[in-house]
Amino acid sequence: MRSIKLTNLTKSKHGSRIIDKVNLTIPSGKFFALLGPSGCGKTTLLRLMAGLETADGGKIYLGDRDITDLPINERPINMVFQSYALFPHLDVFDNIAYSLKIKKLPKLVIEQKVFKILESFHLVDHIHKLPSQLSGGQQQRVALARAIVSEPDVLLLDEPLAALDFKLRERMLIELIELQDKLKTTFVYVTHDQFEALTVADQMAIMNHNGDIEQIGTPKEIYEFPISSFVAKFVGTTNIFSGELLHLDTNPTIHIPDLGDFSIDLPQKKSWMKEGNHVAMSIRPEKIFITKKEVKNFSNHMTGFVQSIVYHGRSTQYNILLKNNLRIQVFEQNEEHFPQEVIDYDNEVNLYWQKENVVMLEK
Amino acid sequence: MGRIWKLLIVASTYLFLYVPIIVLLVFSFNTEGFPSPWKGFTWHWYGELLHSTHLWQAFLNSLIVAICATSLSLIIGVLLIFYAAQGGRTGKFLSLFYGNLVIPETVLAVALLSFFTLISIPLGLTTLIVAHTVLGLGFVIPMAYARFLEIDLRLTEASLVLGASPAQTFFKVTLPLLRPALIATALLVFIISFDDFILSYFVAGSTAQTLSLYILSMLRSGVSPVVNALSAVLLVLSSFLVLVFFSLKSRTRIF
Amino acid sequence: MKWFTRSLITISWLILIFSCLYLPKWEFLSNKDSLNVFAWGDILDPAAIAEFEKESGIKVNLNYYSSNEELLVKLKVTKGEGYDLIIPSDYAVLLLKNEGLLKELNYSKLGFLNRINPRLLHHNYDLENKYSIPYEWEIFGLGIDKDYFKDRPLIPSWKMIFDRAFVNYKIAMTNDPAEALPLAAFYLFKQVNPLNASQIQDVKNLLLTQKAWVEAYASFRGDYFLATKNCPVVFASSSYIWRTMKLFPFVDFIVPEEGSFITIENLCIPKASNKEEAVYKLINFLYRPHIIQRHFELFGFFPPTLDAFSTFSLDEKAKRWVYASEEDFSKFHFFRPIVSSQQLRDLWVELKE
Amino acid sequence: MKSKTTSHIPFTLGLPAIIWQIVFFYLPLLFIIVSSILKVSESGMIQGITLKKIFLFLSPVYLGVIGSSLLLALSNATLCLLIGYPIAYFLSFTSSRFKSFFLFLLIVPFWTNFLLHVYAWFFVLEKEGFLNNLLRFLGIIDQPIHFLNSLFAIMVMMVYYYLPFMILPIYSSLERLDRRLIEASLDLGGSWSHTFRRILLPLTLSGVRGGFFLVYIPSFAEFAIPELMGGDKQMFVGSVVSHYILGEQTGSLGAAFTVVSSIALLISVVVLFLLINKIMKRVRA
Repeated sequence: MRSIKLTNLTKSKHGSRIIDKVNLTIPSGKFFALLGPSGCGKTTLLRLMAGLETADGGKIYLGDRDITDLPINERPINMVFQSYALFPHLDVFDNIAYSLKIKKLPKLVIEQKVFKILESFHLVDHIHKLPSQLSGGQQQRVALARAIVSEPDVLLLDEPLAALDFKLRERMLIELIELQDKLKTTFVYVTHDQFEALTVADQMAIMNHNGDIEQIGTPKEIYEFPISSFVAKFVGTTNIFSGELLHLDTNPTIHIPDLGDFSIDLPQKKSWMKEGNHVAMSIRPEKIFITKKEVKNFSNHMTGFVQSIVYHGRSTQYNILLKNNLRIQVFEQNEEHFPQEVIDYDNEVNLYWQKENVVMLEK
Repeated sequence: MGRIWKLLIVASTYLFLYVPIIVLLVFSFNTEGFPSPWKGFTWHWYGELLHSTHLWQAFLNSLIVAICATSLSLIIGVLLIFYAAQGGRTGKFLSLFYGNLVIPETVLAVALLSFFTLISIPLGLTTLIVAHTVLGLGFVIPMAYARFLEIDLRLTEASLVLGASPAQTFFKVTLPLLRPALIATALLVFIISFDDFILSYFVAGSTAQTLSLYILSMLRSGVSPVVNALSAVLLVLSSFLVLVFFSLKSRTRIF
Repeated sequence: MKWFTRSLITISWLILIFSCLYLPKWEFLSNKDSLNVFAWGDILDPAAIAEFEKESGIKVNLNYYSSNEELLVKLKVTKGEGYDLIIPSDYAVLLLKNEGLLKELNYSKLGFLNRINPRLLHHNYDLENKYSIPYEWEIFGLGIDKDYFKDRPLIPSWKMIFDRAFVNYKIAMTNDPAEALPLAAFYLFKQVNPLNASQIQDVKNLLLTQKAWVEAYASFRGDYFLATKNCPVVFASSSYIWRTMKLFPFVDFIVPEEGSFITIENLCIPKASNKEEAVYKLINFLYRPHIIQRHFELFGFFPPTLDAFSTFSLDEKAKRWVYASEEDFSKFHFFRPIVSSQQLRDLWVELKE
Repeated sequence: MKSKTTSHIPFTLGLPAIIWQIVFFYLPLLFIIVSSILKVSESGMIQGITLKKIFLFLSPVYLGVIGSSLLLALSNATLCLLIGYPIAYFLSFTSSRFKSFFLFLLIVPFWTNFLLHVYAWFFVLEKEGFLNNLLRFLGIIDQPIHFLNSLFAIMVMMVYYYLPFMILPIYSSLERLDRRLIEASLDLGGSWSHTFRRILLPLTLSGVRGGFFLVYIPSFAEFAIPELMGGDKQMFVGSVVSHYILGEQTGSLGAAFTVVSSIALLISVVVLFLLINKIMKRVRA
């Protein structure tokens, strides 16, 4: 009932296609994140759902109902804007009560609903303040409260946390997840920040620069099994090697020029996985074990020189220069205060990984 | 040295602005009529002002015209903005309104007088209201539209998303945000209409005497200290309006 | 379809706006139980009209014009319809009569004829007074500052504003070329007849010379310049100076001995008027002695009847002109066009350019 | 934004302003332009097109009137600029505590009926008025001077009335100016005149230009001030227009003269606009 289905949705602006025949189903009652680089058209997609833009082609369904031509104000869809868009002339109460007053609910009902939500958002003390008198986090919560007080079927969130500092953002993310759990409203969360998307989403979609959807899945699926090098690079960080597929039937291997042959695992057969094809191999930095010693039990190995070290706190990032002049990243968990082995600049290091932790991608 | 010169220039300009007014006010308390020098203090002329029926009739006429012209230009101006806010294609029309302040008022007055005479509309308060409304639109629409464009589009979008119709959005969001600018403009239009002389001179006909025309007739014929007393009253009135204008803190500039 | 609807909306708005604008006119034309009087701005006492309305139960709508020309144009356009009583000046009566816009007066209904000052009757513009009866009149002359002339020679002549040999002070002159030209022509040629080209040049030169000692051209501010002692001599009409004299005792009014100009305002009934009963009632009311007396006191115009003065004391100065002898009166002229209107305007602009 | 239901209500409501503007602004203007070239018979019938009325006003006499009006407007605008700029500068740079007070003092007379100011100046310039008495008291003169009814009185009143029209636009353009630019220029060793020419003037040009034309255009058609302060001894465009328009049956002539003088005004505005730009270029160089 609260699912959204987009079929062949198309939108052009100033003569250029922003969204071209997008098909997407957002499951009912889920926290759905739409992740993509800036300017990829994800906000336009959101605005199309909200009705703030009119589609040039295609259909939008809410449940089974075609809402493509439904005026904005008649859609049971609300939205939280990037800069909150709180009404500067109304105080907190009136901002939140806005949609209820539009619906001409009885005064008592409005007050009840607004107070209930004010309480759960810890805003009761600020009820008569104007938006300009609130902090960023408070404004954010008012915007959220305003959007959900009328119990919409779908809540669209357009980069709602972009203006908050890191700490506050983390806290708000958790609050959002708890809220969605409680309401079971379909949340569609647009962001260009993969951390936010991975944190909140039950399901997520990745959009590329052309406005096409590259992959849909759970955060884990997206992160661990990206289906394209775009997804692999955009979600998290990764190291991409290109090479040639060899020995598919017996011992699947990738030959990377100047670096040698590395064994790989191919759990699913794809049409492009053919002997002699050029493909890409993606390894996440944390999936590589770095050491100066020699270690057994790993299916693959290569060597390189440490070019730079970035200390992140919980992990350390090493930038390694390989023999073919490729530079890759490796993360090491900082498990101990005093690691047994000290890796320094210009050290030659051994890099090990298991073949199961590698993802093969079409080139 | 430069500082002293600066102060001198400023002081003499303000002196230039205020000496006539102060002299005028002082003489409103003179016991004798205008040509005579200071004789003694009296409230007499203020009393006479109170009882001057012709003057108050003219004052009333000016007030009626100013109120009608202000409300009319404000209402139809806001409705045009409403049309623009509902997605009406007003771009080509809005530039029509920038002419009002550019052409000399005398030319507009002459044109209106010829026009009214041609289609034989009786001259009077109505024609005066029509003319002043034209003048008012020249202020209301450019100012209100400029403010309208400054309004964050996301606010109206938020309102629509929250379920308000475009019309509800206009009256609950756009209009309240326009209000300070509108009040300031309304004050400006009111005072311009109330003090207007040129349009009244041409378009009022001979039935409707406004305050300006009454003062002109007094200046042209006999002058009486009642006019001084009137000046004092009007100065207080305009000071009050300027104070209100200032307290609005709207970013509307007079120009 | 959309354009059709929009045109329809546009037309409805236009109709609405214009019907509001024409509303006053409508009311004015459709009212049957009322009289529509078209008069000079400052000529009828609102209190007197109110008194008449109360007494007779007839509503009087006052409409004003500011020049005889406005009256002529409006009457020509409407053929006199919608007006029941008008008050044109002398020469305007002639023009209206020639246009056939005036109704012959029914003298049997006028009860005051014997009281009218005989000097005001039978003038060229309406020799038998078939269409007009005088309502008020005034003389043009010079307002004088008596203090200034206490020890200076004062001669009752137009030379006091035109002759360089006499004038060593500032004067205020009329701002109406239709008055200034006939006056200058009269001063030069002792007559008020159409001018030929060389005469026009003479008049122009006279006015140009005079400009040197003109403080201001102001038709209605002569009294102000007298009172503020800016000008010891001003050209003005009796009604204006009359009011000033009451306030400033050093002001005097003289009529030059060469003769001068007068204007007579007359009551006329437009041909199209059909409310005879009521109009005559109003006219008779306006000629009641106390109304005439109040009119004189209020506006300073001379009254049309002589007996009006029996009820109140008239000061000597006024009396002299009101009871002007036949001979005195023959020296009075009416303003009239002596050059074409275009010449008149061009000359006036040139004078001030 | 777009709603698919075609409603005529917004259009219907928005229309009056547009109708008003076209019918009561552009139509009358068009009408006087057309009527100034129409040949109309005594009875009011249109008989064709004629330039007679226009040519009538191309005579030296009327061109002289237009010329003196242009001169009056130009000298008034220039005087106002010379006085107004320092005042605007002072207002803008004075400490904010007094700023609104000074601004208030500036606007109050501006919002009061201008005829009362004319009247007030009578008191000052009168033969027995304030100025003459003051000068006599100071022993500068012993005979009163006739200030009134002269070009001097006209100019005083014109400058007095139009000064705020000049100050306010310049003031608001100064307010929008980034103060640091001036400080930076002075810090970098720029002289005052250099800073003024290179920074202040170019950046406040829009205000100067706005103020200049706000004064220039209406003072071109001014008629009450020359009549009341100048004794109506000299004709300006406004006086001729009011003379013709309110005079005897010469409405269409008055309209024609209005058209002729408006064209002259328009040309002068364009010329002045270009001239100001040219001067600005030279000042900056």
